Formats: sequence, structure tokens, C-alpha cells
Amino acid sequence: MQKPNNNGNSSTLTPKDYATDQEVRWCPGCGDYSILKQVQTVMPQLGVPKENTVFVSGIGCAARYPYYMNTYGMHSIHGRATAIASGLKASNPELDVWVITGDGDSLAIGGNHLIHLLRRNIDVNVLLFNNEIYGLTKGQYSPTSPQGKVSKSTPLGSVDHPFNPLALALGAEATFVSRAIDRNPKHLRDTIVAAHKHKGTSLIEIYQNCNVFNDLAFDLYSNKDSKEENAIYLEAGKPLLFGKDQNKGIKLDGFKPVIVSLEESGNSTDDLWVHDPEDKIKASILTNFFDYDFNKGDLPRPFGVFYEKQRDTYEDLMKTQIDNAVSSAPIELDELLSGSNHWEI
Amino acid sequence: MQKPNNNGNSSTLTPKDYATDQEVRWCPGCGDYSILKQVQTVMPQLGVPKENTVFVSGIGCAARYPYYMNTYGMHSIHGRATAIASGLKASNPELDVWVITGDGDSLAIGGNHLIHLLRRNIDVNVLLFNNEIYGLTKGQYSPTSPQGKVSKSTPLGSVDHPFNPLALALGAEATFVSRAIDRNPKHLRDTIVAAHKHKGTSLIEIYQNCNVFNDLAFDLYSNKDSKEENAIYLEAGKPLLFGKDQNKGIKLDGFKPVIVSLEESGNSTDDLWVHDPEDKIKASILTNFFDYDFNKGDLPRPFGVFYEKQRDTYEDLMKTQIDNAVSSAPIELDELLSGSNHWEI
Amino acid sequence: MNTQKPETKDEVVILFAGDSGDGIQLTGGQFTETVEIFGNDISTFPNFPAEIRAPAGTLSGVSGFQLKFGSIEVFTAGDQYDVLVVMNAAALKVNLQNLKKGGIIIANTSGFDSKNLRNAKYIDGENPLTNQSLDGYELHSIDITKLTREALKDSGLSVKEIDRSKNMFVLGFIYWMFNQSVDNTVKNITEKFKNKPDLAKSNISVLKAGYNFGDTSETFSSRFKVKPAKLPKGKYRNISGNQAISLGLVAAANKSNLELFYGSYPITPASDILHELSRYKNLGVKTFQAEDEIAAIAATIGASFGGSLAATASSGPGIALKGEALGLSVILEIPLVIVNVQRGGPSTGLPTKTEQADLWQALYGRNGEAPIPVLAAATPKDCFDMAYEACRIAVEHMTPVFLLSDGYIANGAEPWAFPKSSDLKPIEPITNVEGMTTEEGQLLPYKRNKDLVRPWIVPGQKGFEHRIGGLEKEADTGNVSYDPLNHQNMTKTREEKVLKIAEDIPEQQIESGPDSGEIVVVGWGSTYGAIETAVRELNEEGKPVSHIHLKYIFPFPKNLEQLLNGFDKVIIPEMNRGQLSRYMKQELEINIIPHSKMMGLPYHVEEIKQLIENELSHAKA
Amino acid sequence: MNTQKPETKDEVVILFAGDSGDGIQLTGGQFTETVEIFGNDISTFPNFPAEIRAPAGTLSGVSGFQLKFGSIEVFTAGDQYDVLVVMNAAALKVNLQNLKKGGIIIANTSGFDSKNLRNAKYIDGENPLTNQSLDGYELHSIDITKLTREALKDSGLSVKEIDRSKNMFVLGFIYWMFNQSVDNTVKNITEKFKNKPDLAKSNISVLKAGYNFGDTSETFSSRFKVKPAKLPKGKYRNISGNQAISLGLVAAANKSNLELFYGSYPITPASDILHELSRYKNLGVKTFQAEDEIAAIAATIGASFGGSLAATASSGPGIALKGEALGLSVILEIPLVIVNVQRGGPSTGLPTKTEQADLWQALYGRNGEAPIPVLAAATPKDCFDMAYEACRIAVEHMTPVFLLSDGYIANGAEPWAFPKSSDLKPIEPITNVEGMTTEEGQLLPYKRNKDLVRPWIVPGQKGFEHRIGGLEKEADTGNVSYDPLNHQNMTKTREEKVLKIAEDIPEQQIESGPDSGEIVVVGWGSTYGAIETAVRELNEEGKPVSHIHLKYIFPFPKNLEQLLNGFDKVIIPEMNRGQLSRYMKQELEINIIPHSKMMGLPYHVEEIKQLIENELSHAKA
Ligand SMILES: Cc1ncc(C[n+]2csc(CCOP(=O)(O)OP(=O)(O)O)c2C)c(N)n1
Ligand SMILES: Cc1ncc(C[n+]2csc(CCOP(=O)(O)OP(=O)(O)O)c2C)c(N)n1
Ligand code: SF4
Ligand code: SF4
Ligand SMILES: [Mg+2]
Ligand SMILES: [Mg+2]
Repeated sequence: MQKPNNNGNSSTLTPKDYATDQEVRWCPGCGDYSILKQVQTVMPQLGVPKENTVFVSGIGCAARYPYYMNTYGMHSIHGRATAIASGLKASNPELDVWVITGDGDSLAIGGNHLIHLLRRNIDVNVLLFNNEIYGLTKGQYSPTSPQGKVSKSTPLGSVDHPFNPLALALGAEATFVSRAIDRNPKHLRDTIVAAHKHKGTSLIEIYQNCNVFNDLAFDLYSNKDSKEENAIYLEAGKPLLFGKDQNKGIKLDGFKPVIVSLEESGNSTDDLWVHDPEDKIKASILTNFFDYDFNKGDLPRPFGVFYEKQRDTYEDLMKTQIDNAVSSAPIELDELLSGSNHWEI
Repeated sequence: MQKPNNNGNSSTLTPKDYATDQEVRWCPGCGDYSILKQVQTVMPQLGVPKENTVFVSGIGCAARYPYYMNTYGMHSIHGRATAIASGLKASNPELDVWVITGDGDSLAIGGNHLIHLLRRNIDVNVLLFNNEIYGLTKGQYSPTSPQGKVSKSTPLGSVDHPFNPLALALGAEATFVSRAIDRNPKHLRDTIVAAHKHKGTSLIEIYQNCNVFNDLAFDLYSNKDSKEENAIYLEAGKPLLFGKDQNKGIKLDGFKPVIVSLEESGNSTDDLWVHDPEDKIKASILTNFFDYDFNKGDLPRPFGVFYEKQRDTYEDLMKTQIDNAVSSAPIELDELLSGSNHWEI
Repeated sequence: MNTQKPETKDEVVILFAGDSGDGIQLTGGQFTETVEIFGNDISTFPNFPAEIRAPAGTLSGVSGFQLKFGSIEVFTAGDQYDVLVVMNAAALKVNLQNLKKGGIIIANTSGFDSKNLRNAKYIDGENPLTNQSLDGYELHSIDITKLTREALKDSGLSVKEIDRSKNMFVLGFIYWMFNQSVDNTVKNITEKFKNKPDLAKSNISVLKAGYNFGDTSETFSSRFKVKPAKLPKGKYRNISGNQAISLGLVAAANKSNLELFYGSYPITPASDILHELSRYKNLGVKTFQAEDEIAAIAATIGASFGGSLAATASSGPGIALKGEALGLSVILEIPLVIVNVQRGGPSTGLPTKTEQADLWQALYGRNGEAPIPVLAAATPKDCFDMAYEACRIAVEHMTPVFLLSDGYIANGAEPWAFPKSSDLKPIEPITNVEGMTTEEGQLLPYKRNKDLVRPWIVPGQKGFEHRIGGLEKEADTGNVSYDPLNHQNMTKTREEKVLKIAEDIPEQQIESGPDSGEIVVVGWGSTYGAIETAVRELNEEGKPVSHIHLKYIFPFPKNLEQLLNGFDKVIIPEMNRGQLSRYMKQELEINIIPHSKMMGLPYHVEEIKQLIENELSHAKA
Repeated sequence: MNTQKPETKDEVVILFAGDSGDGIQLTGGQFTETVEIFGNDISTFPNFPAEIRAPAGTLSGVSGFQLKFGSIEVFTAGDQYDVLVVMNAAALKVNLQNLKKGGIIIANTSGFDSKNLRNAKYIDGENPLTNQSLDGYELHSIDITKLTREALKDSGLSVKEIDRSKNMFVLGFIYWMFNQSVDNTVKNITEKFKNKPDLAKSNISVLKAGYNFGDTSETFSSRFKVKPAKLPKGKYRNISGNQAISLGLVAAANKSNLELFYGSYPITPASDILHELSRYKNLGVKTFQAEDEIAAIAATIGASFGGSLAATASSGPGIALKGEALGLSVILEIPLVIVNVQRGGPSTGLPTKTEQADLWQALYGRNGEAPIPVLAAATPKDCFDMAYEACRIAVEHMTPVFLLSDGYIANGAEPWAFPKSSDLKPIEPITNVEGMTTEEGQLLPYKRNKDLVRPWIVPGQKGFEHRIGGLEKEADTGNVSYDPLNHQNMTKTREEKVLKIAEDIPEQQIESGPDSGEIVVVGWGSTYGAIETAVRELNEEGKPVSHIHLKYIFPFPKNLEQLLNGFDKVIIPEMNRGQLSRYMKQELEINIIPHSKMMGLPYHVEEIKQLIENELSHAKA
């Protein structure tokens, strides 16, 4: 069977080369368009031949994505893209494998495969389009919808407490945990590039607006009137700053994150929490930003790479094991068929 | 349909009343025996009529458990006990529902239902018998087996990075997270009582020795020669102490837990980390104790209640919603059948 | 003033088509309600695009609502349209082929601008409204957009808001055309926009503008009048299949004095049952949106063990996931209703199209010998009866029960002479635990009554503590047993228990046609309407054929074999590759002529007639 | 010295039984190897207790290893034992019923102390070894425990260690009894305890002590000699069904130049395939222990898309979970092998017992029209051939393929004249992409060859980028299509593609008996041995009946119908409630007499003979 090789290079490709002839069929105004565009934009920079790139998705609006990428792709079944990608990458580690999934696809029916992928640390890139709703099935609440959500299936409001996807990922031993948003294309592109660079499973939760069934769910973080006060962008080695003209920061009071105004005297950037994506405990505090309930306003929502850690990938360990076995105890098929204990009649 | 009531009381019952006439069929020496015994011992103290108690299990050695409890019970299918218990408790909140599950049952095939149960916070008690192996199917590695585990299915050692079940539970929005061990019966009983008291899903990870396929996996924490140095028992409001004569403690150096000797001068109990089960971040640090790799010996393994938080249960919210609907917009079946828009011919 | 005399017709098929954003479904629904109240019998067939909202004006974005209404009994939404209402070029392109020769087209001209024409892939922007290509039809081009804007020019609303009400113009116009009153819709609008009187006012004025446009313009050659149908006297309402299933479940819970617990995971076209039931909290209905289909059925198994009337629904792929848990419910012997609202397969297949290809899955899709009764609903309103029956059988025979529906009847609607609750068959849970202990006091939770049914011993009952599970169990005691003979006996007993249900269901009726003869058409599920219409029409033409429609597929009604033996040939048309045909072949000795349609669409009456006539002429040859 | 002349027998059935802790399986395995090397044909049937290790001495803890070996061809492990070796009272209690009248019992007396008797539920501690109840048998009580301890009293080992080798005593004794040499076992022990020479020494001395005990004691009335069987000349090895499946998969990967990717989740009795394959890392085999069965098949779908020969195995309940993903593999049209090692159902059922009740599940257990070829292996060694065939068909016809095995042949073993790799049929993946583009350069990944097979275009090939998925696809291009006629065509094409496989499989053979006649017994799967033995014996008795064994169940071999038409009656015995019978009824016009055995146990030869003779005498009556 022909095997891909990664020697080729894609530097001559342009974003357009990644578009297919299929009509893009998301609702006009859907956040999915931006995400598609950003991925197509960064693809040529990643140095991977187009023919070695595979997009695997489950089912959902988001999951139609592979049809629009002129690479290899599979639009599979609901919730299983992560498991399919696991087999694909483990069997053929030369491929550059991406998973496209929604909040229902990855956290409802596909929750188990997602957490197992994360713990195994197979080197695939997971783009989780979180619109806090089931789009394709026309508007039921999802495992990320806030409690009390009124939806098609919860006319009086949902009673489920939602998942915090990034906290779940950390709990599942993820090695790359990040968040981006459809409406900040530059940051989204940077995050995709960083995720791709990470060797091991990388998860990007992408806030994505479903303008038909859950419009403005993330408006606070994308609307130009509110985003500066409500979104904070994390950069490794940099203090946690946000607000208009970066006039606010976050400080840790013990384990408790506190907002400080840099305009008030006595507060300096030096006291602020400096982002360290290698610190898992700090990453947990960041993922829990929306759990803290402060008197003076909520904490801003963090975007960027929360956590990154190097750990052997499943497929590398598998390969090493096989290579060692092949070289230390080589065997031919005929030897295997005859077994160690045969006789003649 | 007859409904249970909780007015009865069980104070006249004895542990023996909870035993059935079925022969207990675990391997001689299996840790499951102790767990069965501890549960039977505390049952009469819980104030729940026997007939209102239900044990639901999946499949595995552990999962044979309901046959040995003279209560209502269901030995269901692999991985689904948590989901079955969810429906049982949501439909019939008067019942006292317990889930018995193994590490494979709850974290391999049943991983998704477990994390969804935890986020929904349905008031059931989950006893997760973790023996770091698939016992019933005779010895394959499980999602909690350490990397490199040699087992029936991994003759050269497993390449999977394992789950940390309690970290996963915290990431899944659990409200009661604890650990106990088969070989410390008193502490196990206390933990069971505390878990039962908690309103919401309570999870106890119970280290359980499978003496046939994974003997001595937790020997460090149960062997009398090593347990004092390697196990630490958490108590709310108390400093973290362990070692022979409690001569060592744990201090936090920033976010980093450090072992200090109380015999050395300059170290006092006052500097030690005081256990606060309401602090989720500290609970995360505790769950990650086996990730830290120190030069001077590893951290001891914590046992006890890591985290506890009050949050509305799913079934209470569901009931409130229904009660409100029934009282604010009462309706008869005939009204429903006719609909609001009917006509006569 | 137009004084034309309305033409009287027995029945009319009309299709509203346009972009999803054009409010097509709403328009169709309103019109349906109005003609129903007027007394017509109706049958509807909404046809959604596969995408949530494909780009405006494109072929894949066309949404349709088909309606047949008549003064005679109506069984299908019709094969071909008398009237085609199109809001844009794409809607015309997609639907023209099914317009009757000489049929009427009502087209919104502003939906035919150059962009629309391009999107609809009309070559070089050729406009069908102006290029004579529609000469064979009665074409009425109206600039609905413009007229709507004009009607509301003083309303103070934005253009976007105004454009959103152009469906009201169409509706008003169609009311005029079919001689119907706008009153019911006026009432509905007023109610809907209770808190926004401005919007109510503007919508009503556009509605009336549409009506008035018909009344004042002189373009129209024909105006229809459809007399009320001769439906039996009684109280009626409109109902879709998914609504009817929901009501059937609620009614069964009510009549059996049980709480209804519904566990489900959304999937097209079954989700509406979840939506519907979640609105009945005021009847104590518990709906549980699970994390997946396995959790959904597992939760219902838990709820059933806990004493609720438990049901779950899904469509093919979701049902596939429930197979293992179904086996558990079989061996536990607890009541459970599983609804499969079928759609096109295999795999994700054609998720918004209808099909009947999951019959085998229902009959056989589990490991081991795990017999489960299978029922199938024939029409939207029949979904009520069959859901009720599924519950009754589940509860009274302590067994999971499959109910098959499909996308066609699930979304389609018809008038329903709804029953009084007091007229519904009683449902009696087997909760009597007397005699369920041995003399030594041992509990026997698997001791059976004469129907081989064990009792439902719900937790909470003192002294009846017991354990059930998925391992083979000893007869009577329910204890785990590996005994070979016991396994053989239990396997047989579970089978016989299900077979005995044949004693407890109605005998098979003949829907139409003689009791015996040359040809009978046997159908199941949503092919009902097409077969019944075809058979009636042929009977009227003096061609004696009969129609038998199976609602109980496993077990069969007791008299089925005997009935079928009265016919020489049994034609079985199915929207699959012959699943009922093959299943019947293994059960009965009859001469079966299978027919298969796998197009994601219901059978046309003409197709069935053709099928029968082929056989009739064969006979003559 | 005992100088008795050994009695010569054609075949002997022996059952070793005791606690799981008694090393029964090991003893059986060693004995098997020895008699095989000697040249006997054998058939084995290990029978494990349901619990991992039930309490010592209890009825539920009895483990058994049954072996039939003979100088004639042996097809089953035998109905009744000639010799019963029991290590304790429970083992006797459980197995006595199947000992032949006058058969030999070898009992370890220390396994019959009062505790053992109580555990085995002998009333009031009555000891069957002493109370004359075994008078009809040839009873030999030996205090094996004591003799073993004595043999090792100077070894320096602890009592616990010593007791663990008492199975060696039994083995030595039985070697003596059957006139076999201890040499092979001595060799094996030496190898196994390479690094523990002490243990090797002690085990060997106990083995010899057992042999010598036979040789010196005077208790024995008979000593057997079974001559070597007249197996065809060649090289042989011992193989179990699960081993054979593993080797079949590896061989197929090797011959097709593909990497083998095996994704699975453990389940009895399929887990051994995972265990076996995980040992072949040195052949590049990738095994993926998934988090559940869904992930297992999903990962194999990924691996297949990625160009590996992908396989998964499970047993009934796990297969139930794979239904949805199977549908995906059907519509994707990618190669995949799915093995079901069946066990007793429904639900968890009888997990350690055998059954054939998942045939329907394999044929029908999916949503939509999703045809999948179904093969079934007949004997342990046949598992190799059929696994190889499953791979060949999957790869050359781009389809998932089901292979059915069951607990009986999976764990049973027999001698196998293993092939040379160069003699295996070639397997040729359809990877030729020439002609798969239109003139305009559009890729046509669903363009088909004459067998209707599309090409396998593995990622990594420049210029062949394409997307596949679970939605219905347009012919040739594979683009998503909702077109009604296309769906009908694609549905038919997928079916025809599978039906065409009938052209590529061997014609059906008759195993034994005349080519036509009154009666043929049709079997599938593990009933092979019992049927073949019964039919041969009847033929020898001058009663002409035939045996046809189906290995290709869907599609059937082309000539099957014609073959069957040569017989008046077709008897189909199955370990289910008649699944093949019913399936054949829907496919063929033949006179079927179904027979069902649902006891978690294989058919006995006598049962099959009885069945046939009943029909024969009916014929006469
Ligand atoms: C087995 C199965 N169950 C259910 C469905 C129906 N279904 C399709 S997508 C979906 C959820 C979509 O939500 P999400 O993953 O958040 O994607 P979005 O549409 O919001 O992008 C559901 C329930 C299905 N296709 N298959
Ligand atoms: C659907 C299904 N898949 C697989 C199995 C086989 N199986 C039974 S128990 C088990 C794992 C047991 O491990 P664990 O849950 O850790 O329980 P333990 O036996 O160790 O107590 C497996 C794989 C099954 N019974 N059903
Ligand atoms: S329904 Fe929502 S998520 Fe789906 S395409 Fe439309 S806007 Fe996007
Ligand atoms: S196999 Fe292990 S876990 Fe199972 S009963 Fe035996 S000792 Fe216990
Ligand atoms: Mg979503
Ligand atoms: Mg375990």
C-alpha cells in the first residue's frame, strides 16, 4: 500500500488550494465560515503536503467541514471522529490528522472518545466548535449550554449543570488546552498554528456563534463594546492584562484570582500573574474563571493556550515497541504458521 | 404504582440483614470482600429502609456485588450502571441509589456516563472499585493501569497514559470526590458514610486488590511496613500529616506541595497545609500528587474526601420544575387530547 | 371586484415552496388549520432542506409544504400539485416537474432577479417567468415583495421586518383563491403577537392585502372551492405523527396510573417527540435529554425498574446504538417502549428523507435470542393508537415493545377525531405480588401468570427486595443459573411470552376490497395512504383488489395467515428492499410479490395502481 | 511391575476436572500436545467456570478440559467420557452424568474430605467414593495430594508450592494409562522453568511419580492404547480457533502487503484474539485496546481509511454496540473484518458458554439497507481459512465482512496441517486509480470495476484528495446527493456488489454422504464436528444421509440451491431457535426441518443421529 511521505512541501500552495468545489452550506452569518477561512489561511504555512492532511469529523453543522477542505477527509458518524482519528493516526502516523467536532458531537455522544484521545495523547488536532447548542438538529441545549437554557427540548429551562470543556480536558490528562473565538480571526489563526506545532493531542475550544439557534451566546467576547472588558488574551511569559488600553490585570491572592486596576496607584504590572502554560494548577484556575463569583464583576474570559506539556505520543510509543520487537525478535510468516511445536506425520 | 416512602427506619437492622443467600463468588483473597463487608456494616446506620435501597452495577468482578446485597438491585450491562442509576433516581427520587463499578466499567466503556452523571449531580453514590486491571476478563490492562503495564493484552507493556480518576471527576464538575482503600476498613466505612450524607453525586475511588491478576498494586498503601510513609489521610480542618508517629507534613511552596519533616527544627505544624475540602484548586493539587516527581521521594498518596461542594441536584431541579408547572398551568388529559384548536363536524 | 364563480373540486393539492427564510412551513400550517376548521379532510407533507439554512435562493435551500385537502377522504399529500406557489426561482426549478399539466403557478417576481436566477442555475439568466417556457401552465406572476412593502409603507417597520411578512401576503391571496376566510389566521396572529400589537397589526394588514389583491385584481381565470369532506361527525383537531406519539405515551401513562419517563437523545426526525413531551411538565411528564442514545435507553431501563412508564425514541442510527441495552430489557422482562422514526439509510444516509428500512433491525438487531414485539403506525393519527398500544402491551406483558414510524407520517398531519380519555382501553400493570413467594418465604420475581408474564416489583416494597440482571436466570427465582436445561426453557419461555401477545391484539382487518380474491396488497407503516387510495380507486373502476395493512408485525394477528390464504397473490410494496416480504416468507406459505421503492420519498398512488394493474394484466395474459 | 496388555481403542474421551486452581487446563493442554505428537487426531473442549476463581471446592468453581483423541478422524470432543479425572468432590458431582456406563473414574481422595463434600452439596457429607453409589463405574481413588507431597518431601519446597504440582502427578499417571511417553512434557517443563531449575526438577519428579505410580500399582484393570490416526501426511501443529483467527489475519495482511491493525475491547470468548495478536509486534502487528467496542470499530475504520488491513472482534453484546459504525463502513465501502466469537445470549446471558444465536444480528443488525457478507468457521483450524477468506473478500471487494465463530471452536483445539505461506491465495487490494478521473480531471472515488468495486485511495497520494462520509453519495463522484433516483441506484449497487461475491467464492461441497437423496443435514459453524460424525456413522450403518456445511452464509455459494434441490428434506440443527432455517426459508424454496438446541453446550453426535433417524423412520411410516 502506498504510504505518504512528508518530504514534499506546501509552500507554493495558497489558501484557495484548500477550498473544494462544494457549495458551503452553513447558514449565512454562521461562525463556522470564519473558522473555515482561518484554517484555510494557515494551512499553506504549516509545511505539510496537502495530500498528507486529513480532516475527520462526526455529525453536526460543524462536522460538514471536511467537504469544504480540499484534502483527504471523512464525515463520519456522530461522536466518533476522535476514535476514528485515533485509529487513522496510530495506523498511519505520517498523516497530519485534524478532528472537527461540535459541542454535542464531542461532549455529549462523543465524550468518552474525546477524553480517551486526550489521555493517550495521539498527535491529532481537535477543533471543537462550541456554540452551546445542537445546531444541526435545530436547537436543543447541549452539554455546554448554561443551566436554565431555554431551548427546543427545555421550554422551561434546562436543569443540567454544564461541562467546562477545558477543565474536563485538563482532568483527562490533556497536553494542549486552548480557547479561541470565531470573531477574532488573527488570534484564532495563531492558536491553530500553535496547536498544530504541539506534538500530542491539541484541543482548541472555539467559541462559535450559531446565529440561528443561539445567537450572541459569546457576544460579550466579540462585540466591540464589551470585548475588551470581558476577554483576556493569554501569552506565555506575559502578565495577565486586559481592559481598555490594557488598564487592568489579574493578580493571584493565594489561589484566588483578583482583578486589579493599573490606573489605581500602588498597583503595578510586576505584581500580576504571569502566564505560564506549563503550570497545570494555574491552568486549572484559568479554566475555572467562570466559576468564580465576585462581588465586583466577574472575571474576564481567558483565550489562548492555557496549558501545554510535552509527553510521548501513543503512536510513537507504539512504533518504538514494534520497531524494537521487529529488530530483537524477527520472525517470518512461515515460522509463525508452524508454531514452535509442530510434528510430522 | 406503589411508591417507596422514607419514613420507615432501619435502626433495628443489622449488617447480616443485608447479606443474601447467594454464595459470594469472588476469588479467595479478593479485596472486594472487604468492601462488601464495610458497606454491609454501615448500611444499618444510614437510616434508610432496606426496601428503599437499590444497588446498580455494570459488568465486571466488582459488578457482581448487587447479588450479595439483600436490597433491590440490578446487575446491568457493561459501563451503563451510571446511566441506569440516573434514570432510576430521576424517576424515583425517594430511592437511595448506589452504583457499583470497576475501573474498566466506569472509565473505559462507561466513561461518558460517569462524567455526565457527575456534572448533572444526581444524588447517587458511586463506589468505583479500582484494581487497575480488568479482572473478570482475566487480566487486560485498564485505563487506570500505569504506563508500561505488562498484561494479557500488552505483553511488552502498555503504551497508554492512564487516567487519574479523581482529577477526571473534578474536571467533570463533580461535587464529592474521595478515595479509600479496601485494606483500611475503618476509613472506608467513614468515607462511605460521608459519601452517603452528601446530597449530589458522590464518588469514592476505592483501591481494591485483585490478588489474581494484579496482586499488590496498592501494597505501598496497605502493607504495614510501608503504608505510614506512603499514605496520607485527609481530614477537613486538619493539617496534612503522615509518616510514623505523624512526623511529617505537607506544606505548599507556592502551588507546589513539599514534604517537611516535623522533627527538623524550624518546621511546625502551623506552616502545614490545612485541608479544606471546599477548595477546588487545592483538591486538584491533591489529585495530582502522583504526578509530581520530586528528588527527595514521591509525595504520599492522599485518602479521604478531597472535595465536597453543595450544588442543586438534577432530580430536585426537575421536580421543582414539574411541581411549578403542575400548579401554575394544571391540565387534564382530555384538554391535552383536544388541543387548543379543535372543531366539530 | 372579481365576480368569477368559484370552480368546485373534490380535492386540491397545493405546494408552497421557497427559501427556509420565507416562512413556508408557517404559511402551510396556517392554511391547513383554516381548511380543516372549514371541514376539509387533509393530508400534509412538509419537506425540509437538508441544511439548516442553505444560502438564500439556492436549489438546496428550497423548503416545501405540500397539502392535499378535499371534500372526500384524503389519505396522502398527493402525487402532483394543482397549484404551485413559489417564492423564488429555485423553488420553481425544483418543483415544476410535479405540477399537473395545466396547473397553476403563483410566482413572486422579485424572487426571479438575476441573482436568484443564477442561484437556481437558470442558464444565462433566462427568466422562466418571461421566456414562454411555462406556456403549458397557468402562470401568475405577482411582485409579492413589492406589494408587501407597499402595504406596509406607513407602518414604521424596517425593510427587513416588512419583507419577513410577505408570506402573509401569499397566505391571504391563497385564502381568497380557495374561498376561505382569513378569520382563523387573524385570530392566531393576534394571539401570537399579543405583546407586540404593532406587529400583529402589520401582519394582519398584509394578510388582508393579499386577500384583497385576489379579490380586486383581474388576472385570475379560476378560483377554487373545495366543499367540506364527509368526515364522520365528531370533534376534530389537527395532528402530526410525532405529536400523536407523544400524546399516546402521555395518555397511556395517565390510564395506567404511572409516571411517564421519556429518555432520548435528539435526532431527526424523532426529536419532535422530545420537544413535544418536554412541554407537558404540567402533566408530570419527565423528559431526560441524555448524553447519547445508549444513556437514553439505559436511563429508561432504570426508570422502568423504578416503576415509571418508560419510553425512548430515536431514528435508525440511534436505534443501532440501543441494541445491547434492548437485550438487557428483554432478559430483565421489564416494560419499555422504543420508537423508531425511520429515515433514509444506511448510516447517516438521507437524514431528512423517509424510508422503511429498519424493520429487520427492529426484529433482529440484537445478540442472542431476544424477541421483541414490533408494531407499526400507518398514519399520523394512527401514531396515537399505536403508541398507546405499545405502552399497553409493554406494561401488561412486561416486555420492551418496538413502535415503527417514519419521517413521512411523523411530520405529516391530518384531522383527528380525538378520543375522550374515558374511552381509552384500560391498562393494568402486573403488580400483584401475591403468590410470588414459596412456602418457605422465598421471593419468586420470575414466576409467571397464565400469559407467562412476571410481576413488576418496584423498589420500595418491603419484603420484596430482589436482584435482577443480564445473566441467564433460573425460572421463578430469577437467580443466576448456568444450567443447560434452564437456559433452553427460559429461551423458549421468553419467546412464547411474546408469541402469546397475539391473543391480546385485534384480529387483522381488511381495509378495503373483498375478503378474498386474486390480489391483496399488504402494507405496513406510512404506505397506508397511497395503498388505500389506489385500492379504492381500482375498486371504483371495478377492479377487485384488497388492502391489508399490518400494524402488528411481531407477533402477527392470529387470523392473518388464514386471511391471506384467501388471495392468490400478495403484493407487498415497501420503502426498502423487501424486508417485510422476506420476513413474511419465513413465517407464512404465501405467494409474495415484493416491490421496493428506495428514493427517500413516499409511494405515489399511481405507482401502487400501476403495480396492481401489472399483476392484473399478467393474470389475464 | 504391571504387565497388563494395553487395550486398543479407536478413540477415547477423557475429561479432566477440578478447581480452577488445580491446573486443569494446563494438564489438558500438555496431554493434548503429547497425543498429537504421537499422531492421534484430537478435539478438545475446555469448559471454564463463570467466576474467575470461585471459592475452592464449590460446584460453580469446577473447571473442565475435555479431550477426544483417536486413531480415526476426530470431529468433536465427544458426547460422553470414557475416563473422568476428578480432583475433588464438586468435579465429580458436576460431571458424573456424562460418564459412559462402566466408565473409569480417577478420583483424588483428598479432594473428598468433609469440607469438600459439603461444598459439593453431598447430603450429610456422604462420600460417593465410599458409599457404593459409584458401583456401576470403574472407580480408582488415589490420594494424589499425599502422593505428590511424598514425592517432593525432600525438595525443600513449601506445602503450598508442592500442592500446586499435583496436576503433574495426574498427568504422569494418565500418560501411563494411555501408553504415552512423558518426554514432551519433560521438555516443556524444562523450558518453562529455565530460570528455576529447582521447580523444573520437582515438577518432573512428580510427573514421573505419577507415571510410575501407574506402572507399579496394581489397581488398574485396563490400560488403553490409541493408535495414531491416519491423518494425511504432512506437518502438523495444534491450534485453537482463536489462535487460528489470529494467524489468519496476520497471514492475510502479509500476503496483501498491508499492515494489520486490530482494534478491540476485551470480551469473553473473543479476548484471546487480542492477546494472541498483541504478541506479534515483531511482525509489525498493531493492536489497539480501545475504550469500548464502538471506539474499537471506529479506530479500525480510521485505520482502514489509512490503508491498513483492519479488523475487530468481539462477542454478541459488543457486536451489538458496533451496529451504527458497521453501517458507516458499508456506505463508505472500505475493507473491514468483524469477528463475532459468539456466546450464550441474550444480553450478558451465559458469557462462558457457547451458542450460535447471533446470525441474525450479523445479517440484519443495522439501520437501513446495509448488506454485509457473512462467513462462518466450522472448526478450530477452519478459523484460519475463514479469517483469511474474510480478509481477502474485504480487501478485494471493498466491504466490511462478518466472520462468525463461537466459544466452542474458539477455545477448542485440533491438529492442523498448517500451510506454507507461499501456498496461500494471493490477495490484491484494489488500489489502481487509473481511469478514476473524468476528462476534466474530476476524481471519481466511487467509480467501480466490473465487480462493482470502487478503488481504495489511501491518503498520502497527491492529486487524489477526496472526502468520504456517511451521507448518501452520488454515483462515481462520491459527492453528497439527495437525489431520489441516485439513492435507489446506490442502494441496489451496494447490494449487487455484495451478491457478486458469490462469483468469487468456492462452490458448495458435500462433506459426506451421497450427492442427492432423501435427507441432507445442513449445518453452519461449530456444529460441524457433531454433524459430520453422525452422518459418517449413519453412512457406515448403511443409512444414506448427507452433510452440507455452510461457510459462506451471505451470499450463498452459487450452486447451493441446486445442490439442496437434490434432497427431499433439509434438516438444520442449530444452537439457536432456528436462525439459519428461517433465513434459508426466505431465500430458497426447500423443505426445511429446523432443530434447536439452546443449552450453552455443543450438540452431541447422538442428538444429531437421533434427529436424522427420526426423519428416516418418519419417511418409512
Ligand atoms: C447516532 C446519532 N444520534 C443523533 C444524531 C443527531 N445529531 C446530529 S448532529 C447532533 C448534535 C449537533 O450538535 P453539535 O455537535 O454541537 O454540532 P452543531 O450542529 O452545533 O455544529 C445530533 C444530536 C445523529 N446524527 N446520530
Ligand atoms: C459490551 C461488553 N463489552 C465487554 C464486556 C467484557 N467485560 C466484562 S467486565 C470487563 C472489564 C472488567 O473490568 P473492571 O470494570 O475493572 O472490573 P473488575 O472485573 O476489574 O472488577 C469487560 C471488558 C462485556 N461484558 N460487555
Ligand atoms: S444552525 Fe447554527 S451552527 Fe448550524 S449552520 Fe446554522 S448558524 Fe451555523
Ligand atoms: S479476578 Fe481479581 S478482582 Fe476478580 S474476583 Fe478475582 S481477585 Fe477479585
Ligand atoms: Mg453545537
Ligand atoms: Mg478492574
